[in-house]
Amino acid sequence: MAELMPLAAAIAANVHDGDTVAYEGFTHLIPFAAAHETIRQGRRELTLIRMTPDIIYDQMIGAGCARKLKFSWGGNPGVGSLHRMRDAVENGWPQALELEEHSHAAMANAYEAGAANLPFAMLRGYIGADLPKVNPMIRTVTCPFTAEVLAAVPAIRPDVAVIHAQRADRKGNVLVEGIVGVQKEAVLAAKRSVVTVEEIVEELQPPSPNSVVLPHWTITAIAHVPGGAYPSYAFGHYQRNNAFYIAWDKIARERQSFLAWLQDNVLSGRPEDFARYARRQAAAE
Amino acid sequence: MAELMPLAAAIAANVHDGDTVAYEGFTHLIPFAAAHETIRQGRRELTLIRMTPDIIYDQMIGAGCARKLKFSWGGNPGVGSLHRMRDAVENGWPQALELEEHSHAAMANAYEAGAANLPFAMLRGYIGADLPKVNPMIRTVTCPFTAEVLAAVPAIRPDVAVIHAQRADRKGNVLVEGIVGVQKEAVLAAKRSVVTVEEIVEELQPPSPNSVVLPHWTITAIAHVPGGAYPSYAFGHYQRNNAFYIAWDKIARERQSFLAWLQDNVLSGRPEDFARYARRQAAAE
Amino acid sequence: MSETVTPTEMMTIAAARALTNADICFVGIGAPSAACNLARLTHAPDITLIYESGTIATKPDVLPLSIGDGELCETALFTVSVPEMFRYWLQGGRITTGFLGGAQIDRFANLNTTVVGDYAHPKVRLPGGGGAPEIASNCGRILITMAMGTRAFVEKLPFITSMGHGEGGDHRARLGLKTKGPTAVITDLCIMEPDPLTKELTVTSIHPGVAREAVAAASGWPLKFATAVAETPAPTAEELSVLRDIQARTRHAHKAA
Amino acid sequence: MSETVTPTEMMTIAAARALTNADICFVGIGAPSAACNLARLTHAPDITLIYESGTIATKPDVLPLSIGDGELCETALFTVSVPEMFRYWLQGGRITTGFLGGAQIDRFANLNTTVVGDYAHPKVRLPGGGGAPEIASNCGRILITMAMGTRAFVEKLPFITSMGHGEGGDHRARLGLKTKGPTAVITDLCIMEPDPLTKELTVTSIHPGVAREAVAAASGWPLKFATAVAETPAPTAEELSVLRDIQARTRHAHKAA
Repeated sequence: MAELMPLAAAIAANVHDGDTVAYEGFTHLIPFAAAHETIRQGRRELTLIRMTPDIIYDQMIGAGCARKLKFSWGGNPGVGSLHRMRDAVENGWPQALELEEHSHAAMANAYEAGAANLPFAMLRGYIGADLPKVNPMIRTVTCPFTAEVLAAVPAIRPDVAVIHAQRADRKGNVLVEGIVGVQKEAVLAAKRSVVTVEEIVEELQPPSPNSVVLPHWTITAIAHVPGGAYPSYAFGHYQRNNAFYIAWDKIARERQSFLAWLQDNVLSGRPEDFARYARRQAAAE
Repeated sequence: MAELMPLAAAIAANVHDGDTVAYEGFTHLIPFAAAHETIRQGRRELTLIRMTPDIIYDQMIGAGCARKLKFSWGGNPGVGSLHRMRDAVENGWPQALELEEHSHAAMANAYEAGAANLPFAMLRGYIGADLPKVNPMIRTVTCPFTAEVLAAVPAIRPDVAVIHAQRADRKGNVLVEGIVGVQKEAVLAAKRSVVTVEEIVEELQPPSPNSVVLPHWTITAIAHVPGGAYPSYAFGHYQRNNAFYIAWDKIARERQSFLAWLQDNVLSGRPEDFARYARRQAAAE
Repeated sequence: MSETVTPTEMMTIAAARALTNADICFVGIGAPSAACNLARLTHAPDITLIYESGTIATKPDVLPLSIGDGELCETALFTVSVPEMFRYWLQGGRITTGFLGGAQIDRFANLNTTVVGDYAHPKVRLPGGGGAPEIASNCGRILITMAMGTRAFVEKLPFITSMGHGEGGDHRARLGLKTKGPTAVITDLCIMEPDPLTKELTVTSIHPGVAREAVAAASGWPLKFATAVAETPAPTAEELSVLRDIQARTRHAHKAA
Repeated sequence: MSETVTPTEMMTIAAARALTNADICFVGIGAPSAACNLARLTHAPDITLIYESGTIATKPDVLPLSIGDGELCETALFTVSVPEMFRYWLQGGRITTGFLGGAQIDRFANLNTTVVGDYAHPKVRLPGGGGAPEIASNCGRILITMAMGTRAFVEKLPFITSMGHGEGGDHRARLGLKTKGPTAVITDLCIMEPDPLTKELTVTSIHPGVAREAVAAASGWPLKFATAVAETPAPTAEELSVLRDIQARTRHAHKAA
């Protein structure tokens, strides 16, 4: 049953050293505020799962939170490399990073299988590709009717899923709208879940009976963090700050500039700081 | 690419003797007008697929359209038996009906697998149940990671899917809203599809970006048939006629009363007749 | 309001009492639907009701005739597709309580809703399993409501549509099931619970005014009774009036064309 | 508008011309996104553009920086979850044309976007495959856009991220694939198409003002040329102005914070 609490308490109660965690959001609704709080709390040895590590995991990896990354596309979308991730993989800084690499289709299916409480996912995938040669977690399953051989990957079942959403009602029911990515699957696949939201409302009032809703009994903790997806975006609230994504390339390229940015913007920050991004956008509209 | 045409033309072009067909709609949006048109056109030897045969297949079976039924629950919901289906199974009238019987979970997963272009579906199902002993189309698959044995059923891939929906736009994009059942999966799993709709609009304007939409390039033919789901219902248009479902028990109990009803209401009818149910409801609101 | 409580009313009220605010309940049509909504309108206002049509957290004002009446969608928090319902919500292990009924039941609470007689040449063709086989295995616990009678409570089922406790004992565990299975069979005459060890159904409570002999006579197998059999508390005035109100609204709604 | 057409502009325009109104197109970021939207804004207004973020039939006014910019969802007919995108739409066989690029390509149009050097100890760690492995196998046909150069067009790939024509010939068919695979590689200098039999990439058209020798020199393997090599038609004024307009709008939008 979802409990409404401050972000710091939600992260402290649900994200522990050594956990397998999924901070999800496919370009949209990326839970940056929750990631920053996790960095501030000094979490270590996390196994990070995310289809597109994006700059959110570049930050967590650079800050030393992670020992392993399970992913399918590790770039700064439309910009270039994730320099902190590369530094960890290529040079072991600030610590070595083990990789478990899949395709998008395999990761999406693995989340889906996790939500469906299946032990594995199957897909018509990886045909002629080299990844199965280097990842022993890609196996096969044979159709008992046609004898077709399909690719199989383990279901994703994180200890914790962390997502950002547009709104929650007082009971803790959550609405996700727009590009919904794999967030619903991540929450349903996880043992625990933390959701940050733009706003808390009396009644959820989804725009359609078929809207994407996570009922309160699927969520562990909800924190009200306006702007919490910045510099990604919240459909209906504020836009993606593409300029920051472009600027990140320079910030993250060198360890010193990254550490300075981390000190100023994360270690010295608070969840409430994110509200200025939500406000700025609202004012501009 | 969806073509807008009269219902008679849509059925004639897409439903042929011997086809495997799925007229879907889970208690809601059941395509009765399309079924009646199929009966009028005298289709024979159909393999009917539907989770809940409901009175729509009771009518088609009683009218002699079917040689086989693949299903998971064959009753008149909340009322009792499907007498025409039972007469076919128990007495071979008007012809013998072969049954392929599954559970709801298996059928839903089999549609899902069909839409996903997989050869089979897996589920944690049928545990301790007798159905696998009498249905050779229920097999097993073993997880290549945990060695758990799961149930497997063939994907459903009909020749034709027939559904009813709230509206289509001029390009042939279709919106389905409310209890959406397995209609989207049925259309995506099928080679061809026929969609009847309550209304044709200039712009689809779904209420949410995450509404259930079937784009025009997934649909073969669209027919404008207001009231076409009667006596089931169309969310936002008219309600289920529960009284007719209750009355059906008496109509269908005897062959003579069924045949008289069929003559008066189907064989002598036209697709346009359904509009009166849509109008009556609109007037009452 | 009539002063006489019918056996079906008693069954529905006893079933409603088995539910709490914390339940996420997979509801079937008929007695389960009445019981679940009675619980929601009396002692368990926060109970979550789910119908297999995809409607989640629904609060119908009248009882649905089918599991997909418009009322269910209109009053639901949200509605998902049927594949999602069976994959993410039922198989996903999100349902605490599943409600089942059937044409026939045996002493280990296995149910038959498929056929009477041989499967290939049935004497009576019943509707089939629908959601039952996977409801029975995937919900945290199962409640069963059925009116008693020797044709319904039988020594041996011709067909097991959904597994209760199988052959009894640890049969569920041996098949890898981690869910509890049937925890109570609530009938029009009594309440039965599986013996903790053998899993054989045992009468633990008899409804007011029902003779122990009448209960025994309504079963096709020699029924076990608990050492201390309770008397089911009589329906309260509130329970009866709320149940009769919703059923009156329902009759009115379903008769209107 | 500048009179000089840049090689990247020529590549984008040539790629756009490969698309028609009937295409259901899985769009990647960068040159593919520009080409697809150029086609939509010129000769193929009814083309369906799909981004892997789940946005279907989207009509962005500016080019997205990521495959999930808000613009894509706001202008889409509808948006589905990412699992649904990969299951029902890509694997479902609904996509006629997939667009891919990569860091490296070989003569059979296999692509590498994973690593340079050994996988376990890479010289350069690239982003990885993302959607590419299954885009390559599940779309009806694949178009590839890449700028030429000997570090990109290589004799042997260190890693096959997504299969083109594998070892050539009927390799795709031998693996059970029914889709066409890469039908054209559209570069900044020329257009290559696989030989009908061997599937080796063959230059079939050279962009205006580019010397055949320059094309050959930009490939790491001895490049095959068709018997009759065409000259790619020069960009029309409309193509150029529409492309430059959308790119100007895009630059403006992405610089705004």
